[in-house]
Amino acid sequence: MTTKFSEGVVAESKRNYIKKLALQGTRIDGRGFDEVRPIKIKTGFIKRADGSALVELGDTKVLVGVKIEPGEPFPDTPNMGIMTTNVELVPLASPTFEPGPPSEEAIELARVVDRGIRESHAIDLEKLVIEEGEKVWVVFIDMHVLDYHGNLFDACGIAALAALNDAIVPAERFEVGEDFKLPMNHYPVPVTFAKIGEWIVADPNLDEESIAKARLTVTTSEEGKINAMQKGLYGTFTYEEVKKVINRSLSIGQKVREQILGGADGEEN
Amino acid sequence: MTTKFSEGVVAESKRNYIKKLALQGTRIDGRGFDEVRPIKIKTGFIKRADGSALVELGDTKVLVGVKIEPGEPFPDTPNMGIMTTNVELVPLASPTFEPGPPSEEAIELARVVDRGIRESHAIDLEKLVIEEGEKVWVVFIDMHVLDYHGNLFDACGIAALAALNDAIVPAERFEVGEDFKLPMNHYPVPVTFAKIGEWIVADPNLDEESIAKARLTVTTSEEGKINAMQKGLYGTFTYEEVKKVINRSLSIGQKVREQILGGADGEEN
Amino acid sequence: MTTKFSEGVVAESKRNYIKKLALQGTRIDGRGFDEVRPIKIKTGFIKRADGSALVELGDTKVLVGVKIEPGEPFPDTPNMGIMTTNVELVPLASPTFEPGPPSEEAIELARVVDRGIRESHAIDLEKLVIEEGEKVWVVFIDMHVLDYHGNLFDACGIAALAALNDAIVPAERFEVGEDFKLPMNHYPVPVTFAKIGEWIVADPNLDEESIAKARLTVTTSEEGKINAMQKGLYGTFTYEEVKKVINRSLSIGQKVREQILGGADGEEN
Amino acid sequence: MMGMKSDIKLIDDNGLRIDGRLPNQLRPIKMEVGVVKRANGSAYIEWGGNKIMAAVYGPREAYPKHVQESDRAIIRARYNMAAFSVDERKRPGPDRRSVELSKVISEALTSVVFVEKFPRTAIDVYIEVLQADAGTRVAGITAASLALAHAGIPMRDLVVGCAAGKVDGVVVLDLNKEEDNFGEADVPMAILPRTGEIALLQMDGDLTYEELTNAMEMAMDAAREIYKMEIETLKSAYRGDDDDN
Amino acid sequence: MMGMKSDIKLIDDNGLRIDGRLPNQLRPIKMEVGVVKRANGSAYIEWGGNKIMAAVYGPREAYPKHVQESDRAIIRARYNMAAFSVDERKRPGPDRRSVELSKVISEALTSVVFVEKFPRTAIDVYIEVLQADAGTRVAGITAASLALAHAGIPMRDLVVGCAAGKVDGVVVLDLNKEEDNFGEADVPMAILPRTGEIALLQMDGDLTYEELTNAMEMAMDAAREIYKMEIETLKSAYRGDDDDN
Amino acid sequence: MMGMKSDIKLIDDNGLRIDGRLPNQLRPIKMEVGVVKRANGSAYIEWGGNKIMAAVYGPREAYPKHVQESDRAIIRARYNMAAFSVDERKRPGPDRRSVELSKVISEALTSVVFVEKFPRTAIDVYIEVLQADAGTRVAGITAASLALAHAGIPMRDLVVGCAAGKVDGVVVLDLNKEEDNFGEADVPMAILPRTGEIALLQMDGDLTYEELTNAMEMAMDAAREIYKMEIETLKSAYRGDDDDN
Repeated sequence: MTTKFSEGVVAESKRNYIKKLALQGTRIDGRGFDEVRPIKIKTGFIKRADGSALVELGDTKVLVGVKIEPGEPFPDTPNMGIMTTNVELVPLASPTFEPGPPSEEAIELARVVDRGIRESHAIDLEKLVIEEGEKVWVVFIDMHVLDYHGNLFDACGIAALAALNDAIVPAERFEVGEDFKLPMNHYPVPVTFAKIGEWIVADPNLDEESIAKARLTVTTSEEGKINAMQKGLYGTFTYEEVKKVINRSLSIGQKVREQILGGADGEEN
Repeated sequence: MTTKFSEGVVAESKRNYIKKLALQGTRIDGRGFDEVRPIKIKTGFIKRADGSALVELGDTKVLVGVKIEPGEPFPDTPNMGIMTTNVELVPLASPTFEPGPPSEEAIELARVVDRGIRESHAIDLEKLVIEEGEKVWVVFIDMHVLDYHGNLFDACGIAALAALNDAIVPAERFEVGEDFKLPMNHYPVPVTFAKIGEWIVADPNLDEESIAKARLTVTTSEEGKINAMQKGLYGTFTYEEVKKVINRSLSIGQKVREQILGGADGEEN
Repeated sequence: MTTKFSEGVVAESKRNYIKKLALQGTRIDGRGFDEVRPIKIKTGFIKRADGSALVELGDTKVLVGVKIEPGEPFPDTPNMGIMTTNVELVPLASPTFEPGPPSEEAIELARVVDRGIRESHAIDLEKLVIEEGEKVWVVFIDMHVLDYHGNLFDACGIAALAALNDAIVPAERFEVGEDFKLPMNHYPVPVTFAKIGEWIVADPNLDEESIAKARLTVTTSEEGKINAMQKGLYGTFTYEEVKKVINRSLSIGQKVREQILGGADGEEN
Repeated sequence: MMGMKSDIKLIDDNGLRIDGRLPNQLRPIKMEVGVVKRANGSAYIEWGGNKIMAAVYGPREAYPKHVQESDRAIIRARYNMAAFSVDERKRPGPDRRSVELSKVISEALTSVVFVEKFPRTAIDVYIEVLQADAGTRVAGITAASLALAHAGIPMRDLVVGCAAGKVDGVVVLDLNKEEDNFGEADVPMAILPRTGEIALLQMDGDLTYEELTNAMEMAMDAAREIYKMEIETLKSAYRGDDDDN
Repeated sequence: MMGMKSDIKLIDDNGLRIDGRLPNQLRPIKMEVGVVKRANGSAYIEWGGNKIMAAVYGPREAYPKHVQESDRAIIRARYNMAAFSVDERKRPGPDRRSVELSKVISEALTSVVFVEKFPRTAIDVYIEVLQADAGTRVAGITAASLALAHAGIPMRDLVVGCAAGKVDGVVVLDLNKEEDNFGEADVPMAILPRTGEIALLQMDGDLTYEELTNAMEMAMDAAREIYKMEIETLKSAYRGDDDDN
Repeated sequence: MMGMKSDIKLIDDNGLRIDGRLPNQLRPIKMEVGVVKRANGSAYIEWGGNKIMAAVYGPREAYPKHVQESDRAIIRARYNMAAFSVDERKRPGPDRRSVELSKVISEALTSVVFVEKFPRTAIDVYIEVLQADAGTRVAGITAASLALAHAGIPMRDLVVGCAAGKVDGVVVLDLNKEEDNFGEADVPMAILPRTGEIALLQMDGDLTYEELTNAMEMAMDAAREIYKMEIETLKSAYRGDDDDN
């Protein structure tokens, strides 16, 4: 499966064309190397969810619904809420996705988004205790991919963050107090890069992904901290390349974060 | 899988022969269009079950065992027992059945039988409470297909009803009072029709099923109410056809019901 | 799968060679018919386990780890601990093992080892009660096959026994009293025989297994009792052969038992 | 499903329903095609509180090979609910209900596609329920039919889904969630509007013959209305009103 | 399984068993062939409280292809218990016990079929335990052997299953459920009666060498009796006494 | 994983770690090849409390066929933890973590093998964690690389795994279990020592740019040390010092 997901079959001519463009400092869709595709965010799209966001990153489309339900804490963290992430690569979204249990791609995606949120302590889990050791809020982050045109790491990460930021803890529905906004500490944003020949471009689209030899996702917070990294594919990076990518991810991530926090297109109807 | 179950490969000549017979108002096994194959019912066949029935519908053979055990009620129905149905299309019964988890055919079958029983309130679930909100009787209806020669919907529905009607709630075994007959409110009977060319015949056998383009099951109660319907296969029905089928199912269902309630061949040994 | 595990493809010439050797009273690796391959036992190999043993039987290598955790007793044995066995035929150990859920070979292996231990009452389960009816010790015996060169029944059985004999019940870790040695009543040892042509040899290696037509495992205790038998493969045994095999298993088992109990190479580092 | 007892009054003294509708009134419906660029055809429908997306891939080689039919395409519909589409989070993956619905939807769609034109292929129809509000199967098959048309799959008609049922003793069209939970019967249907043929028909509950035929007629009448919306949606798409495919 | 403690006295003062049998007495056995018309061969057995059906399909092309053997048929027995066959409802589907039994039964049946006559094929043998009362595997293999014969599969002998064991310190034949639950040992066997060859042999419990050999001899003697019933059942079927196949 | 609160002091007043190591000091490492005779290549590594075995099978025909690549071998690494390898018994079989690790290890190993030499084949790399003590993925990939070399698979370099991280505010090399549980960040890496290329890189926790680059440099420096042990281990094996393969 591994090879089908991120490689595909792009004609050699397209590969050469993309590399030729890179020599001239541009990309197949006209973007600069650090330019992210247009981002559209529609929060509150799913009323049955406690928070939701429909995100378009170029033509890639991801819907995230957050459900928050009471549950038992883990024995070793009796005074903390629980978060859990899941990605569904439903076959509606791409001819290369198949029905069935989560593929290794879906699992990697979910875990990378999970680490970004978890390691930055984005959600203030300590405020999600209903009764210490007995009952805490469980935050389910379900990412439903609806149209796959490259770079699901960033699309899912952005949509998850927007949906969390939209979420209300439904205390009234479960008769444990008043509803409150899901408490957030940090806003981690993943930025993914693809290495194509000698060049490294941000937010690769499907064509770029299909010929990339290496991928690197760096998740950074609004404080300029690095919270998660994940290298993928069969190629390698030099240490110098990694350092540059981290720096680029910090500045790109900052812009994306502003858009998530400020630029949401607002609630639908 | 879908196509293998109900279509099979019947020679074109058999198809023509069946249609030619239909023109003359008869069927490959000599039956009239509304004539159901002979039904044999043997209740009490499985002593380890709390109710059971071995039913033959022509050559089709189904064994249903009912087990009744204490369990927790669903949170939204604290004062009702629980019923659950399962069909096993074991590979012993047909060269087209395969070992493994329930096929979509088995699931559809179980759910159609389930709806007939559930929606008619056949079992008086309110009398199956041991302790409100804590402990109720769970009725497991397990349908084991033993020889497949067409029309499992009716064979399973008849056998399930006969087995329920045979069932004793084993209160003594679980030390919660005296045994009592499983309380029944209604006796829903499914009747299935196949559309072959222009004709619609009741209780299709394997040959008829294999060339039918559409199927309709109508489950009706002794009060003349309709409790469940399920259309299947790739063809369509006109509204006039559906109305006639419903009427036919009411009268055929009535006869079958009498046989289930009165005509059981009695307990074995 | 069945055929791949125990038959393999051994050239006809090897088959003939092995039979020719048997005529001369010897075997492909020079052993006598009742001679078991060298056994090496290293207990305490896994510090995270409560008992462990790395066993080599010739080139066959099995690592058994015993974990002991509190759990609920079975309703019908409220005053007994619980034992459970599992074999993992990980694909690291042989080109014929595949990843995935336990194969039928793994299940048979685990169940035969389990029966030897369980039926001889090797573990004193009555001493593994923490609170009657509420909490007992659960003994997990996990057998991890690391190199497969024939006769896993004996290698697993020996390693399981050595690991149990090495095991400490970790009462202190769970704050229910003082640690104590896992109480053992008996020391059942399986001895496996393969029938090759007319000859029956103990502890078959991979070459012998691959051409054997029948297999018989006999598990005996230090009291000379028989606790478990399992015949396998497509051939048959005569009654006379079975009787001889049982007798041979008693004397071979006794020698192996001495090595397990006395001859362990001692704790590693 | 049907027949849970409740004190909720589903029809008020003026004969109006809990959401203010008349017995034979549909909920608001919005349709759009071309929502999944990656697919050969796609559609999105909002129907009351339902939000459902459908996409079509194919005709493409059917895999694994043993599912191929030598003389026709197979249609494989997959009805799936997002984890967050319902009140209590649903475990991802198919349950028994979605397996059954996938089967009857596959069969209904097969009745309308010229499957004999594409032997050995599969036409995969994926229906994702993003938000559920009763009637998802009929809304889903309607979206699926639009997606098939948008993919240019030759069909002898569109398929239109619509349900009717009974609540508080009254036969009503197009049940919403409360009516579905506490009503007395539901009759989901899918029809081919040109000929009136019935391609999908299920029913559960407790109905007399008269109630059932009333309900069916109500659903079939409404289906013809919905058909017009389908046609209009496809026309707009081809005119390029709201779709850049 | 074996060795649960109990106060139940399994052998009375007259040396009789809980169901009145002598130590070396079989439970009542009834056999019938031709019970599954859809199959190539089939049989039904009642043995004490056991009710077991077996059916044979094949030789037919083995699928998936990689399981095929180029020089012989593979025999795939599947032992399965109905959910209602035991006291506490059993979850449908194979558990570890039924996987093991399917394996040893497959191996035992292979020893008697002329598998080399049908290369690349599978002969599928399905054993359904409808009601269980101890000794299901030996009753099941007996039914399977009848079904193979009824299917006309060439075999060098029939296979006959029978078990013996020990209860209350006494070696006894053919344990029933209580004896199996509270006894001290069980030795299920399957033999080829013409030659006395042993095709299936398992044992669990606690036996001396003498007890074990006594038990085995007892089972083998009884198997020869059961063999006669098998032959008689097949003869009647071919005479058409109770079977219309 | 990272960031659980605790009162444990992970760095003492002398700047030493809980196991007495300096910040940039590796745990003891032992390596051996040829430990699985049945495999084409194998290796065993002890690294702190980690005990890990790796074996290589292939290049062999890739099965099922649809996973084959026409122009190269596929590398399928499978990272698996034994049930008894961790404090609380782990249910056997892959969990989400091991699926992810198997994927990134597969990708990292692919970067170094001359896969184009073996079209249509699979090279299977099995990594069994027998005892876990933090850093299993980097120890595992190191063992896997040794096993590939031992199997004679042509590679443009060995792969060496090593991690660094942060505990009690200090950047440290090669975290042990307590440091992993209660520390602030972990950066597992795998590099190709000859060129310094990075084949595996993950990170979780909370680090500034300076801390992260310090950690990466520390891990890369240590990897060059470990590389020497790898070379020495392979040389000894070929000299026959401790291996009879």
